[in-house]
Amino acid sequence: MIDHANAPGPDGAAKERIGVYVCHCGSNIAGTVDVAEVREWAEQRLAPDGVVVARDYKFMCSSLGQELIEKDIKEQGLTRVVVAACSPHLHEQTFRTACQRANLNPYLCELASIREQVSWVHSDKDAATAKSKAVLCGAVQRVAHNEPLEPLRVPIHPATLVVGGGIAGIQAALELADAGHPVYLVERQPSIGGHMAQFDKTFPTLDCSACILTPRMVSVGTHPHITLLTWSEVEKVDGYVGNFTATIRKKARFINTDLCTGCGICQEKCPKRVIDKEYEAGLGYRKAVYTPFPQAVPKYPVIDEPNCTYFIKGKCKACEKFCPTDAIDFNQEDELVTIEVGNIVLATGYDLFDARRVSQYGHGRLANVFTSLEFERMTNASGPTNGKIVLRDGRTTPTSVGIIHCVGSRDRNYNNYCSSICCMQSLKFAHLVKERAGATVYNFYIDMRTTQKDYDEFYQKVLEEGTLFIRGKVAEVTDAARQPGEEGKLIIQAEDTLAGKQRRIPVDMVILSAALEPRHDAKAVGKTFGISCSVNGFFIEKHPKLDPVATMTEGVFIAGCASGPKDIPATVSQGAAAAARVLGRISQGEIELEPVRATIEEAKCSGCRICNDLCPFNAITFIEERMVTEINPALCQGCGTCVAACPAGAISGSGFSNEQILSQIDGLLMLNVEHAAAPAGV
Amino acid sequence: MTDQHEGFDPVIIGFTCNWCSYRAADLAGMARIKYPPNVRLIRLMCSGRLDPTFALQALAGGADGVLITGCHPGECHYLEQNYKAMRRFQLLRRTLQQMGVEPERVRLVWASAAEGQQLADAIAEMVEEVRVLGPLSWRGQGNGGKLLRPEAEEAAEVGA
Amino acid sequence: MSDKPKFAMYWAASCGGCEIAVLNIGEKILDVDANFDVVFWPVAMDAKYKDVEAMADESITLTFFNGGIRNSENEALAKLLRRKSKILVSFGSCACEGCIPGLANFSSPREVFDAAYATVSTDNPDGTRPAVRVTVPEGDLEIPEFYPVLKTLDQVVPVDYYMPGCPPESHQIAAVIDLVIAALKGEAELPPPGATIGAGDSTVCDECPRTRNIKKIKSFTRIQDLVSVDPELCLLEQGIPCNGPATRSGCGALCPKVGAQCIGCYGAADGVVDFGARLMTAFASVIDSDDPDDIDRILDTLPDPAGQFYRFSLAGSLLRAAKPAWMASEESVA
Amino acid sequence: MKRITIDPITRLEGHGKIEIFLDDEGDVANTYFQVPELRGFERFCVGRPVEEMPLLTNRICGVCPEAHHMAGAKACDAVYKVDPPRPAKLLRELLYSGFYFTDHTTHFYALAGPDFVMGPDAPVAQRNILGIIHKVGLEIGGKVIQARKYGHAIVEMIGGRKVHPCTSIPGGITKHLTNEERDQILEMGKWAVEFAQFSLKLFNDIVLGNKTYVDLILGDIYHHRTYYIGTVDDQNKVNFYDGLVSVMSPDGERLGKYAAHEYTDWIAERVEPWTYLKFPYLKKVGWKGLVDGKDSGVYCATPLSRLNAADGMATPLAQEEYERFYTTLVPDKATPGTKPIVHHRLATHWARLIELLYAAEHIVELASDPEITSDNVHTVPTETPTEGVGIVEAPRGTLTHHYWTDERGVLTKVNLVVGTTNNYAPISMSIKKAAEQLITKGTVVTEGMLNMVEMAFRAYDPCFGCATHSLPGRMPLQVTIRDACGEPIDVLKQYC
Repeated sequence: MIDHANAPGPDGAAKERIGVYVCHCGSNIAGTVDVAEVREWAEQRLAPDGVVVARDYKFMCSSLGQELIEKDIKEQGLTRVVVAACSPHLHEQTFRTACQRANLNPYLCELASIREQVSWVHSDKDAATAKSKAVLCGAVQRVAHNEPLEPLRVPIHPATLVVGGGIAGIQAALELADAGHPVYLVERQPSIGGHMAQFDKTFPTLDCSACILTPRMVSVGTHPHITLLTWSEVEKVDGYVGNFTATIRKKARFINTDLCTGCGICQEKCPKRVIDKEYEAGLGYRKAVYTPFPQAVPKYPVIDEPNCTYFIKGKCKACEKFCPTDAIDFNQEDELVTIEVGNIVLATGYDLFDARRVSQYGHGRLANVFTSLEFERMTNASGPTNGKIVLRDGRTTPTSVGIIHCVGSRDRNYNNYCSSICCMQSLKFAHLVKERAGATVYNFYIDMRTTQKDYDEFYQKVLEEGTLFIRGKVAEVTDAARQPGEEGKLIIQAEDTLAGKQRRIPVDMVILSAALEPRHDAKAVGKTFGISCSVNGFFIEKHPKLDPVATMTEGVFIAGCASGPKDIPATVSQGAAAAARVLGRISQGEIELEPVRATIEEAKCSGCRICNDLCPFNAITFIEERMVTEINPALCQGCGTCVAACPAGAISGSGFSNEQILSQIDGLLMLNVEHAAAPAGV
Repeated sequence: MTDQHEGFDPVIIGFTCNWCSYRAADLAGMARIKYPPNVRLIRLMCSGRLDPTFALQALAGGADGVLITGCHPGECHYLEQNYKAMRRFQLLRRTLQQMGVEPERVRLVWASAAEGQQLADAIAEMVEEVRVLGPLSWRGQGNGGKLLRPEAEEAAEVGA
Repeated sequence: MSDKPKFAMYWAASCGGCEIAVLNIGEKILDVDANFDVVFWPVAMDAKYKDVEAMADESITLTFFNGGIRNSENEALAKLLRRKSKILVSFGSCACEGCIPGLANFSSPREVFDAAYATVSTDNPDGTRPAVRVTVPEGDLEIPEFYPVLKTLDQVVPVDYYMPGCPPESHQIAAVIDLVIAALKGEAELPPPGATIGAGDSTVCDECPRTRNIKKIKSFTRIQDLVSVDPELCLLEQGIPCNGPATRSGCGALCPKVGAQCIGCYGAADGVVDFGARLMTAFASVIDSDDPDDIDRILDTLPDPAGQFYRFSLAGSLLRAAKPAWMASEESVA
Repeated sequence: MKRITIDPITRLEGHGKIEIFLDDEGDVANTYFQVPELRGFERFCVGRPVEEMPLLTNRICGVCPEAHHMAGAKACDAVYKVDPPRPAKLLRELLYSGFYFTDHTTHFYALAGPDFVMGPDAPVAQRNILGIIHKVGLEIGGKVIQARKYGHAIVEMIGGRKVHPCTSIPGGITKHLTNEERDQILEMGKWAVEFAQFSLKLFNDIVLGNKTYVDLILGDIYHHRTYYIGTVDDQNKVNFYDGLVSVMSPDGERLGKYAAHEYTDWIAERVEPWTYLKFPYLKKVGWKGLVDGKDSGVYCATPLSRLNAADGMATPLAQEEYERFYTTLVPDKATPGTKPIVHHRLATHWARLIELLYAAEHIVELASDPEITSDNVHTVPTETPTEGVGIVEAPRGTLTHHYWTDERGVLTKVNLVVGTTNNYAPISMSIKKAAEQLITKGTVVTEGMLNMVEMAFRAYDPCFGCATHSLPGRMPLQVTIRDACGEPIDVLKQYC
């Protein structure tokens, strides 16, 4: 039953002693609200609710105004304070600190916003004054139910878990390790390096990707502070900021890494050739036992169980026969390791858009339609064609090449967003084709986006090289010749929006600049780590501009393409930024958490499990043994959704309790003041 | 219809999310956007905190309407809690309709921190529509009409 | 009369089930007889209003009051017994929250009359309606007028304890009687005024043997439409709108145990302001969709939300009655 | 004109108020029995899902919730045009027999018993069940409590709860019976048969063995020649749960039998402005006001009526008693083609005990049925719900539930003809007759007269809020005697 917030007990004395302070804010409030009347009204009509002193002052937030409050707390023995002034987002902290100085718990102070919500938005002085009274009345009713709260302090474990061994993860790991803190770097693939390891040249400088990446990979592999867990995946994360426990599955390599020297003999001897869909994007072959690429880190190969003859037929073991160090171990099994970390950096990267989905562009149907990644491998000196640009037949050099931008990006049917790297990548391709095949190059683009340092210069350069640019979306790519000169060619049908006409351009080769998409399992991964994905499917930052590498979950950070398409420089700086945020936490040693959070009264909890699916931060867990639900205070973010949901009323939310809010409602409706006026019910 | 409720000035209780709609209200203030003074706002951390009890308490207490606001779908500060607010709201509104409360009196408005104008417009619109509907019949029934113990009763009278 | 503590039990607008429940405590009834002077219990013994009126204020130690307040006479007796009783127990769902008869608060008295006196089997060509005062050849006849809105006991007088249930389970009644007897002997503490007695602090799920998981509902199911009810699994998870999660424990989950959904007769758990709101938010929480239209589709499978949530507690809820009833009450007050 | 007001404690439900107007000679000019009882179920059930009706209508009466539960369930079956599997029907009927056993026991020992065992004019203090126990021995008290326990135990085993059972749903029932439960019920059933026989013996010895009582029973005060209705099986034997409603004329000719859905062809309810309760009557005969006889549509629905409307009882022992009942009370042979009819209201108590025996025997029968423990207890409805009527015999008369729903099975209209309502007219007549006999010029109205009026009530066991229906319950009465100016000259109170 909700009583009048602070109705006097039998002795006639209110439970709390409340001080009310009405701010003029110069003329900001006083200009529209009769401040003196509000104060006087509060003094008289709200006395029964515990108001013992009410003052108004020009600027409550000024040091003099604050001293006024502190003085009253000390001399009048106030137990609650209400300041009717501006929005709490402006000065709540100010007045709470003032209370703290006077040894009153800061959470026993309430603000009534009569500036943003009254004087600035209403012009009628009577109406504004009346509403001010209501707003103040609500705050007084509420504050009587406020409870002293203490912020939660949790220590920070110095180790960090970095998920994803692409350039973002590598960068973050190195920054942290170089600072002297232990890092666990978990990579799903047999080697770190990520997409960058597949590229040949990087725009706009055209320096070799391997040359700049490999050294970083090596230092990761050899770093004393970095524990590298490749061919591994994070299965489960428990705990909260500063104290996470992660369970990681190390998939069986069937290679004893203690014995393996990475000599590569097993790969020579292995009789089974497998099309390399991952690293070579399907253009080349690898063995059933393999390292993705020569400079792989770590150097140890893995045996590809589904393709290994021994695992299929039960005999072969060629690798075992020839291994000089007996490192092959067909009986090896998955291994679960659990680690303690204080923070987590998710650098899980992106998936490349499957160009076959745009069937009219013919990838997978028309032999000489390539995706950007296929082309990257083709141009790579150590790639399947040793860097030669040829058609699928592996011999013929194309004389004309069409490059289509925005395949799967900026397209209502697939992804609305811009993948941000395709323009530059396509320009890079155009340049490489010219350089290595001397072919005519057509670029089909919607808008040319070359915004970063030296990007547009690169664009100019490619223009000068004579690449032809056609502004417009490609309708289709077909091999159906309609007019002479089209036979045996791929015809690109597109609208030239500059020339304002349809065009058919016959070429030998088509390259599709496919979109960067969220990892197919991003949602599941997000759930594991208690963060969620935007409508596009990328992880959501805490704030897109001001806090781009943090998430809503304390202690979990994101870097690189996991939060959206980025080029290498942006990705690297995010890796470093995430590391910097983690370092900040570590050097704090402990972290303070807002005390606004939910708690369950176990005696009342019936274990109905209604609330169990409501918390996106995994703060709610069901204890089978006792058939009750528990809330982890450090994981709880204080949104109050479970409080509002509990059918038994067993969950309460500090700072925003039912009592506080219900009394505020009664106060806003002035039930306590006009109680006599209201009929006692029929 | 309107003349029937001559001089009727509705009171509406509004619930706001600390991260979006409450800031939208602040923004409206900073931009000096004017809207009718009939809505009195309460700040919650999230629209997900909105317990239907709050809406009922407001109506029983004499409010003529209840305005629930939160972040746009997909933009919840707490990831997805505004969806839960949406489910509750839809069920609350159905239930209240059976109780004779017109749907116009109970509404859900999404307002990001940038949408001060939109929030002000939504408020103005609602106030006018509720004004046309006229007053609700619940007049300060408060806590379901329960009586306190005699001493508390007297005290309450003193308080009045 | 001996100096034993005095006991009274009275029914206002009730169905008599509470009395049956008290009779069902069997031999315990003799303990009542042994420890109390039963001074007023119309159903069981002879006593007159004027006897009660003659008693000194607060001279009745314990009074069980069941039934809702439907008319002025119910209210008069409630006030009388409040004055005469030290401990007034709001006994049973009707007195505590209005119970099923409280569903009448969805409608105005006029609507109730029109429904009752115009049924297919009614022979009423000139639309006769009963009236409070009627003149017959021999003189005037009167029948009491009843309130447009059924009220709970604590809406007309302050109540010391609440004893929920429709009806309260006999073993709970026995326990309460034992407690009071012990307290009178100084062997036990009475709970603080306003407390709920003879029931649990948690909700029915606490006593329900069915297994529970995380709940996600794509549509609700009417019990008769369920081809086979899983005897082990939580009914709500099978789509059956079971009120167990929000309904106060104490009955022993009788209905779910026999495959029938909890309909909520024990009211809300401790400290809850509005029972219906708890059910509302519980059901909303298990809806498995983020799309407004899909949510509407799912809610369509719950044909009567207000009735589902306020089946027993409408009169005792925050709103207490639907708008038509309040309109009527405002008229009749005027 | 002088008027007498008999006014029980004013409760909304169960409140009966009697106005007796005397003419200037001091003879009874007219009597009005008013019931200010309006539940409004017909209104507030609209909008509810139909499957809730067996649960909602329970709460019409806490003494006979089982009756409403059953009528509701059967109406639901009809609404969905679904036929529950046989085991489900057996279970419902078993539950119902258990209930009848408890209910009839309570009524005989708590209410009717005292009048006969102690005598109608015995001191109030003794005229209650404790008095009986003192007179005929303590162990009876134990037996009575035992009997109530057993009946409730059966109800709870099948219905899930002692009061307000919850298991019957459209198309059947939610819970089947385990073998253990069946064995227990069988045991209780056998005990129940003995108890019923014992009760009949008690009645035989104490009542029929006592001339004054027999005269009282056969006396004219409690004699009304009305129609009688009651549900019978295809053998025209009394049945509580299912069958057709047989309508019997005062002369013992069967007017016909009607099925649930035909009830509106037979029954109509009269509205009078001075009471909330409606007066049902036989449409085919017509409303002639509160008078008895062959031409008046007034009918009666009680244990006595059920015996009168039937040709016998479905169980052997009960059948024996049935025959003894008629040979004793209607010695002279009935005219051929008709059956003997007992019009003496007080004989209802005997009839009730015969039903008690039948219920007990039936419990044993049902519990012995091999299918009673089958788990095939529910048929999922497939038809679109529309409209349906369910009828059962409540202890206090034929109970009719009539529902209309939309295609979702949500109620759009409800009609209830509640057990006690059936007897409103005859009760009013009994009151008038009792008044006429007992109040004549210069008669001083005495407490005895009050009890006589009461006994008139109690024969019907009226359930106006079931006030008159528990431990040693009595219809509370107040008689106000006013002189010609309407000034009270004497007030006789009993129970306030």
